[in-house]
Order: sequence, then structure tokens, then C-alpha cells
Amino acid sequence: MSDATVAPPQLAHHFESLEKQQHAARLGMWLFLATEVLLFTALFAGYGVYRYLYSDTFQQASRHLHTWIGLTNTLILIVSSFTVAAGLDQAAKGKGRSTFLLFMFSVLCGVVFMCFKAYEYTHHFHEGMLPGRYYTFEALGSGPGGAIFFSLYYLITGLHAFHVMLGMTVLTVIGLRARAGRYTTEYFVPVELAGLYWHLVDLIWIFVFPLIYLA
Amino acid sequence: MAVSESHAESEKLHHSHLGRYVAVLAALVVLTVTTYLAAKVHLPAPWNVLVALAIATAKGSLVALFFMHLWDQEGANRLVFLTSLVFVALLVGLTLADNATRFPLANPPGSTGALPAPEYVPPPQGGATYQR
Amino acid sequence: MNELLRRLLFLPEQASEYARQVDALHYFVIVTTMVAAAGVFLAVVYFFVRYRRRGIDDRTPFVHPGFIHEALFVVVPLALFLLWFAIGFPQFVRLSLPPADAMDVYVQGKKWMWKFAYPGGPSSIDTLRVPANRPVRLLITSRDVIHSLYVPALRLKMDALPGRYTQSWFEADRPGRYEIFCAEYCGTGHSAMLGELVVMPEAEFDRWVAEQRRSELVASAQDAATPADRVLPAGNLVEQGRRVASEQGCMKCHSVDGSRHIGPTWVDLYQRREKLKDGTTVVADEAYLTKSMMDPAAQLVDGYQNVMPTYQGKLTPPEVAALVEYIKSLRTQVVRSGPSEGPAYESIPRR
Amino acid sequence: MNPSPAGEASGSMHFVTDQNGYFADNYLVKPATGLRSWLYTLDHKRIGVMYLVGVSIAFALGGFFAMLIRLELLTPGPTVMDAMTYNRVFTLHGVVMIFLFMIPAIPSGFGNFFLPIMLGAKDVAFPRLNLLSWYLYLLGAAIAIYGMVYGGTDTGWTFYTPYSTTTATKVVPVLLGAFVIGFSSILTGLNFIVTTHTMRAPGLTWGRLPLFIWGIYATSVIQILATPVVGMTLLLVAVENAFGWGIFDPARGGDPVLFQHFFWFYSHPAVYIMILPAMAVISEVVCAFSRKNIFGYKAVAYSSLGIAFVGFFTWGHHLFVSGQSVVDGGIFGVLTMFVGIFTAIKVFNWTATLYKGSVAFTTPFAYFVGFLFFLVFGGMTGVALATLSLDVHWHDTYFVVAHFHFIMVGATVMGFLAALHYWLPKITGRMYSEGWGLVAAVMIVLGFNFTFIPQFLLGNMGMPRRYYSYPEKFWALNVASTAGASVLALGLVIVLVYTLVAIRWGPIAGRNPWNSRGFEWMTPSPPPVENFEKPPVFTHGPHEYTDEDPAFPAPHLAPEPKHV
Repeated sequence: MSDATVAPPQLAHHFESLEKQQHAARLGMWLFLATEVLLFTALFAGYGVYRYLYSDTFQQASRHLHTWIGLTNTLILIVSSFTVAAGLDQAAKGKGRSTFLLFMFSVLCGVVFMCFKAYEYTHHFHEGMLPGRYYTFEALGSGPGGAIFFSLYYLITGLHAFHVMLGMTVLTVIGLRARAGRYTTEYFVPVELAGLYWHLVDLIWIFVFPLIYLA
Repeated sequence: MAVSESHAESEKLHHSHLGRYVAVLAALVVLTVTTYLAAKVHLPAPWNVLVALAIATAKGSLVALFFMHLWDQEGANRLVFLTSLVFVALLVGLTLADNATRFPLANPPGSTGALPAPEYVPPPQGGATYQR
Repeated sequence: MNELLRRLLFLPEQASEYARQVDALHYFVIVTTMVAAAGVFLAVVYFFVRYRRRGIDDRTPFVHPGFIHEALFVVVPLALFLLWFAIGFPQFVRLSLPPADAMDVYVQGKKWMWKFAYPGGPSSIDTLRVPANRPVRLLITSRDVIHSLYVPALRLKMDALPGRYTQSWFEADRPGRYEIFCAEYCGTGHSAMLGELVVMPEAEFDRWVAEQRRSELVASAQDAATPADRVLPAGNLVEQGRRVASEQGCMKCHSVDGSRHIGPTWVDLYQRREKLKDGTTVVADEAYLTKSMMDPAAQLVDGYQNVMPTYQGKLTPPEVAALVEYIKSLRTQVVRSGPSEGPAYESIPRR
Repeated sequence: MNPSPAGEASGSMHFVTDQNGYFADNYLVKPATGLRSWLYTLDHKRIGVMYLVGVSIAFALGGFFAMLIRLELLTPGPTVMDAMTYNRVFTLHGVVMIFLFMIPAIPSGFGNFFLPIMLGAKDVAFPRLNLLSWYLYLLGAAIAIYGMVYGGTDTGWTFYTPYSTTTATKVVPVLLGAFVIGFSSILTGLNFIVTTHTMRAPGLTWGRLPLFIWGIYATSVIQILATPVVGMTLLLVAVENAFGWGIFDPARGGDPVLFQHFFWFYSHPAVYIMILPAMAVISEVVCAFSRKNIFGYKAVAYSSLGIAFVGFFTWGHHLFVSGQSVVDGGIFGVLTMFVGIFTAIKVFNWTATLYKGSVAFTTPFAYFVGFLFFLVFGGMTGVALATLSLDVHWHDTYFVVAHFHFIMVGATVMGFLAALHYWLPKITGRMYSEGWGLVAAVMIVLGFNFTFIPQFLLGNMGMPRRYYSYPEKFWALNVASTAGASVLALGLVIVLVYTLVAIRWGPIAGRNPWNSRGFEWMTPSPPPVENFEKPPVFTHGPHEYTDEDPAFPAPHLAPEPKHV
């Protein structure tokens, strides 16, 4: 670089300024989030169609789920989202250590979320509430809607759980880096992006909860 | 221009938003409880879902606008997210419209509005032999 | 004019008024397409000739389009396309909404054959017989994967979806025989899933239906009646074959209603691909059928016992031929007793 | 409009070229020439070149399968293979051509190479993501080809359920391969959008962007928004095929038509992923070879975005006879009419660009003429196909096959070939043989017409697609089509041969052999590693031929190509 000022260490060689680089990273992340939204869209559209076609069965099926787990998990994710947002706030002030602690709290929330999910899945396995071919649950009658509901249930919550785990990994890595003082008040865009990802996971769950548990 | 845009974005993040976050958290918790209670109220057919979805949209907007800072950002990022939502609506809307307005027998048998199942034997897995 | 354009564009015959209407739109669309493509091409050629490059460093003026240019570029094609739509969509709506007085035919696609069933009447395989000048509604379904019933002469096509019905209708006005194709890819036999549409004059069709219903009764009464009681139409190979089969006791082991008995059913036997005991397969053609009568143990169908005696010397060659013809006749129309396919057809609402 | 001060406009002027105009310290030799330096490269140009090699191999492979199909259809009955093999071959042809060639060809190949250069940037915004995208492409291709070789797939590239979930052949690897390639496509699109937004050189406003960028940008939007949906859909089919718990299975109340909705929600816009980049190339070529600014810059630029957007609203026109409701049919039918308009706008503007120009008939221009004719005919037959009552007759017949080959081969491959000839001097620094180029172009255009015009007629006669055998009345036209395909294939082989010869032994092209004023010609050929010494400053749009422009020195500085 032939710029007069010394380039900050995080500046990649092909960007002219750190601000532009961060702008690019942010835009890239938003585009990525858009693809994530559309990844889930196919499942939500499938849900919408079958909810329309088998509305009675779907309503009954959702009554056989543990609403209290859904509610608790929703609250857990909301709180974890809050701590992630607060962690970003701390990072902007250069307090890497409190960012780390807040992020770890969110990861803990994620762990609790996954535990509830695991408990729920185990319960379903025993009841025969399984997807597609393996569906043996009898309480919903012999109509075809039940197997589809549980196919969709596992696909949506499973894909979401996969994203929760990815998010936990990202938060851990970025949290550790924040504690190690890798980010400054000028450069903390990775913290921001990790937060965005976690918020998206929360955002999707906000729609999953009423559709699956309260339908 | 991109430069001023990125500058403004970074600037806004430097203000502390903690107070705002707390307010949003409170609102989200209240809305979550509301949606749970609303589901217990018995409403005529489509309304339960619509109410639940309306509340979810409100919650989602809060998360997107304040936790994800779309409120502070400009131009491209908002547009990206909005566009993706337009396409969500598009896919869900037009596929649903198809099922809702079809020749009723073309919907899966056993579903609302369709007639009882006609004879259907699923083909055996991998059975690509002549059955003639 | 219609005939000339139809032949120029290689379109098949037009067996219905609807086909002629669609073709009229077809001519309009194709002619405008060709004019547009030729127009653009000629414009390029003209510009090339007129503004050929003179030197490698030519200067050219900076040309700005006027608003009127861009508006024309949008409005002219849009108007044209919307006109196409305005003509085509009502035709499509008409095709999608059968009239209330249409006769129903149930169509079932299956790897790789078409089955047509008339409510309360006969059913047939691969041959769809319909009366001319009478609306016919097709209720189409499939037993396995998606097929698509395609009758080029009627400009009609509709997918057969497994486990549910789609509908279409037509009113053929030219008696004759027309091809039926499967248009949705369905596996190795896709291109062999051919059928035939036979449009019959109304009176002839009614006679045919009555005859089918009668022969159904005859078939169900056959066990009671003795062959000698029946008047046999001479000179009809199929009828002779039926008689020979009864006389020789073939019906003790082979069914003609599709059910499994001691031996394989004769329904659809002709051209069927049979899996043999030794694991090979054979197509049940004339040669195989004849051979099986003479030496039944040689190519035994998998799943059946070797119990059939040889008919070597018991059947004369004309009798063998008659039997083969009879078996072949069981291919295109399955004579079956009882109501036809398609539950609850009467309650199917019309839209 | 006024030319920028010399040196400002092209920082690259300081690079030293030899007396022939060949820049020795280019990206091909810097930072190193070993295989490792290519495999680990983050240079967008090298990644672009690797993509070009990859897609060319895929194109050859797909072309080979196409010839097998044409050979089999030479006679009505079995000719050289059995029905199962034939079904696998046409599936292979479709999958290879679409997922391995068409979708990445122009955006990932030429787009990677030229998008940053035209923006005056040193690289794309996320070089590592760019390399990852290339390796995902390779991985996806490997998985898909594994599936196709060991077991084969006989579903056709459309994977319609329930056929694809019940067939005995190996569908899952091909689905997963397509899924992985989809992610590669998403990453490329994401990279290009961010690059266009954030890395434009000073003075390069949106209103001055080369039209190639606009086309690639619109393509990227589709890639980002549509690909995830098909990824999920293919995954659902794979899960249903492997474990029996998908949601399309009619035996469990599923709706096979829903699969078609999901599939075409991606695959119709995917058609625009394939054609928009070709349109983008043509927008450059028509300006360069008529030495004229584009007629209606805004119209051409915005119509790309229009296609990208409205292209999403039309997927249901693939479902007119699938049991879709009449209401949806009407909605999709009328919306499809609108997407045709954007293409019409482009066609008219390209044609009008020649007006008062200085038109040179070179190989790229020959492909432009072919492209224009094929696009108009293919595009209008596409709109005709969306005319609902006509579609009922044409759906799933050879008419459809001919229509989309007019767009995919007629337009996209012509665009690809135009780009190849136009930019070969920039990418390799060497020139191809113009004589052979024109011979091949004529063969390709004529061979193409002979291949696919008979197929339009076959479709009119009613021959359904994916037919292994056919009634004898279709024979003559099938023979004509096969004959045409042979000429087309021969033309393509000639292109391959002289291109390879040119890369190794071609005459040195110099910085700007076409004397074009596209921004990519401001840097030496082949370009240096970071494209420009310092970011160029732009004071006007591309392709303005009104005055002297110091950024594009007069031709006597870069005279006739010379042999080394």
C-alpha cells in the first residue's frame, strides 16, 4: 500500500480502508443471512401447504408436543440473543473480556436449548412420533397428515438445531478471540457478524415456535 | 457512496445500545407470553394462526431492527433482508394459492376438501421391472 | 390456409374444434415470432452494411435514446405478448373446465400402460374408445409415478398424478384413430407407453358399449352354460379361440378376468414380459404362446407349478392360431365383471 | 465525457511490456508458476482461469453425451444402447451441462476474471471464499460424477418425484453433488455482489458500471436468492429416497406437485442465471465491435435487474399441465409475458447500438449475430410456451427441448464463445486465428440450426421428450437433427483445437488488439497480479468512442498482432 498512513494489521491487501472492508464484511454477512432465510423457506412453504391441506391433523399433532418446552426454549433463545447483543456493546467499548463472558452465557443457553430438544426427541421416539416411513404414532388417526407433520417437525427443528450448534461454535471461537484481545474499538466486525448469525437463529425460532407448537 | 455508508454504520455501533437492548428483551418476553396465552384462547379457524404469526412478525421485527441493527443501517443491508422476505412470501403465497384453488381431487386424498383416496399402490423400492 | 399452415408446421391432424382454435393461435404466434426474428436479423445485416468499419480508430457519435424509443421497445412487444395471453388463457380455461354433461372416462397410468374405464361399463387397456361429437371428461390418475396423457390430435395433455385425480376434457368431431403418448418421463418403458384413441361415430360407440356389457354378462354366465349351447359366429378367429379354450378346458387353470389361478392369467398375457423359473425373462409373443401349448415345461413362468399337460397332437394348427388370437384379444380390452374403477365417481363435483 | 488526465486514468501505464506488447510479469507467472501456487491461489484471475478449464471439460463431457443421445435417436428403435443406458445418458447430459457447465461457465469463469478488473479493484471482496467456491465446485462435481458412474441416475436432471424417490438407480450422490455445487454458486454470487458494492474504484458510479457488471450482478442476486431453495429441495428428495421421510411421497399424503413448485422456483430463475451472463458478454461485445456506446444504457442495465426480479414470478409456467390450479396458471402465465419484455428491451437496444457505429465483422461479432437471432427466436417461443393453451400441446415435447436449447446453446453458448474470442487476448496475451474462428462460427451457427429447427417440428408433430424409441413418422426429422449436431460438434472441436494452439503458439496480441474501450483493456495483457498499479480513476462510462482517450492509446501503440 502506498497510503501515507500505516495500514492497520487487519486490513486485507486488496481493500483501501478498514471501513470499506468492514462494510464489505457486513454486507456479505447479510447476503449470507438472506440465503439462510431462503434455505428455511422451502420447509416453511412445505409446512404452509400441508398445514392448509391437513389443518385438523396438524392442530392435533401440535397438541401432542410439549408446549412448555417450546415456550421455555423460546425464552432461552431470546435471553441468549440479548446477551449476544450486549456482548457486541462491550466489544465496541473494547472490553473483550466481558464480551467473552456474555458470549459464553449465550453458549450456555444454547446448551440448555439443545438439552431440552434432546429430551423432546427422546420422548417422541418412545411414542412413535417419527418421520415418514417410521411413523407409528396412533393418536392422530389413520389419516396421512401425521407422518408429514413429523417429517416437517424433524426437518425444521433439526435444521434449526444444526444452526444452533454452528452458532455456538462461532460464538465460542469469537468469544475466545475477544478475550485474547484480538479486537479493538476500531475493529470488532467479527463480533458483530457472529452476533448477527446468532440473532438469525433466534429469529427463525421465533417463527418456528408458534407454527409448530401453537398451530 | 459506499465510503460514507460504511462510515455511518461503524459510527452508530460505537454508541452504547444497552438500554435499548433491555427494552427489546422485555418486549420480546411479554410478546412470547402473549402468544402462548393467545393460543389458549379459542378463535375461529384461521385466526389462531394469524394472531400467532402477527405476534411472531412483531417479535422478529424487534430482533431484526434492534438486535441486528437494521434500524441503524442503511441501504444495501436492509434491502437485502427485505428482498429475501419478499421471496419468502412469494414462494409460500403462490404454492398455497395453488393448493387452495386446485381441482379439489388433485389435492392429496384425505386432505381437507379432497375426496377419499383412489386406489394407489406405491411402487416397490427400486422396482423398475415390467409389470405388464 | 389452415391446412397449408398445418402441414408447413408439421402439426398432426385436428380431431376437435378446440384443436383447430389452438392451431389458429399457433399460426399467429409462430408467424409473429418468425417475423420478429427475421426483422431483428435483417436490421443487424442492414446496420452492418450501412455502418461498416472504415478504419481501426473510427470515431462514433454518442447516441442517446429518446424516451419514445424505449417506450416503443417496451409497449410493442408487451402488447403483443398480452394479446397472445388474452387469446390463450380463455382457451386454457375452457380446456380445464369440463361441461356438466360430459361423459366420464377414468384413465389410469401405470408403468407402462394406460387403462381406461367407463363408469358401469367396460374397461380397456391402451385403447380409449369415445363417441364423436359428445364431450368426454377424463379423470386421470396414476398407480406409480407421474405419467402424462398426451393426445396430439386433440392438442390435449394432462399429467397423471399418483393417488389423486386431474381432469381434462375434449369433444372429438372426426372419427378415426389417433395416437396417445405418455409425455412425462416414467422410466425405461416411457417411450413404449403408447395408446390409441378411437373416435367412433356415436351410434357405433353405443353399439360397442352395449356389446361389451353383454359379453360381460356372457363371460360371467359362462361357467353355467355349456359350450354346445352357444351359437358360434363362424369365421371369427377370436370367437373360435374362445370356443376352443372352453372345449379343451383351458379355463380350468387360466383365468380371463385377470385373477391368478393354477396357471397365469391370459389377460394382458400377450406381449407381457414373464420372469421364468430359471431367472431369465421372455416376452410372451406368438412363438412363446404356441411353444407353451406344445411343451409347457420348457419355459415355465416363475411361481407356477409344472402341471400343464402338453397339447401336442391335441390341437390342430388352426385351433392353436385361434387360441393365440383369443389371448391377444384379451390384451386391449379386459372383460371384467363388476363395477369399473374409480370410486365415488358420481359424487365428483364439477368446477 | 471528457477523458481523464493520462496516468490517472490508467495506473497500469507504468507497467513495462516488451516491444510486442506482451506483459511478462503477469498473473500467470507471478507469484510463482508451480502447481501449488495455482492450487492455493487467491488471485481472482487464476481462479477464473481454473473455472474456465473446469467448465470447458464439463462442456466437452456434456457434448459427448449429447452426441450419444443423437446417435441413439438416429433410428426409431434401439440403435446403440438399451433404454436404461439411454435414460442415464440424457440425465448425465442434463446434469453435466446445467450444473457443471452452464451455471458456472460465464459468471464463475469470465466473471471472476473480469469483474474486479472492470471495477478497477485488485481482487474480489473475499478471495478466500472465492477459492472455497472453486473447491466446492470440484467437490460437488466429483460427488455427482461418482454417482453417475457408479450406478448412474435415470431421472432426468429435473428429479421429479416420486420417480426419483423410487428408482433403483443412485440418485442420492447426484443430488448431493448438485447441492454442494449450489453452495459454490451462492458463494460466488455473494462475493460478486459485495465486490460490486464496495470495491468500485474512485469515480466508478453505478451509472458508469460496464454492462457486463450489471449482468453479472443481476445473476448473483438470483444465485443468492434461488439456490438455497433448490438446495433444500434436493436434500428433501435425497432424504426421501434414502430414508423414506420426505414430504413429497404420495403414499403418505405428500404432494408431488409441491416438489415441482420448489424445483422450478429455483430452476426457472436458474435459466436466467445461465442467460444473463451471456447477455452481459454480448453487451460488451456489441459495443466493442461497433465502436459505439450502448443505445440505452439504463434500459439495458435495469432490464438485467428486471429479469432477475420478475424471473422469480414465473416458475409456475412449467406446471400448466401438472395439476396446478387454473388460477395459478393464469397468474404465472401473465407474469411470464412481462419477463419477456426485459429481453425484448435488450434485443432492441443491442440492435440500435449498431446505428451510426463502425461495425467490424470479427469472430465475436459473428457470435453476436448468431446470439441475437437465437435469442429472439428462442425467447419468443418461450413466451409462446407460456401462452397456456399452446403449452398444453407443446409441454414435454421436442418443441420445449428445441426452445430451451435455442436459449441455452443458441444464446448462452454463443455468449460463451463470444467471450472466449473477445477476451482470449486479454487472458492469455495471445491471439487466435481469425480465419479459423470465422469458419468455426459459421459451422456452429449453421449446425445449430440444423440440429434444433427439426426438433421444433418434431415437437409440433407431438414427439415427447426423453423418448428412447419413437414411431417411424418422426424418423426423417431425427436424422436431420443428428446430422446438424455432427456439424455443430465438429465446429466446436475446431474451436477447441485453434484455441489450444493459440494459447501456446498464437501471435502476441498486445494490450488492446480490438482497440476496444471496455475498462478491462486499460491494463496490460495478460494482466499483472493486482490488475492495476494503483486504482484507476474513472471520469466517464465504458465504450465511449467520441474522442481521443489517453486510457486507450491509439492503435499504433498496439499495432497488428505479431508473431514472437
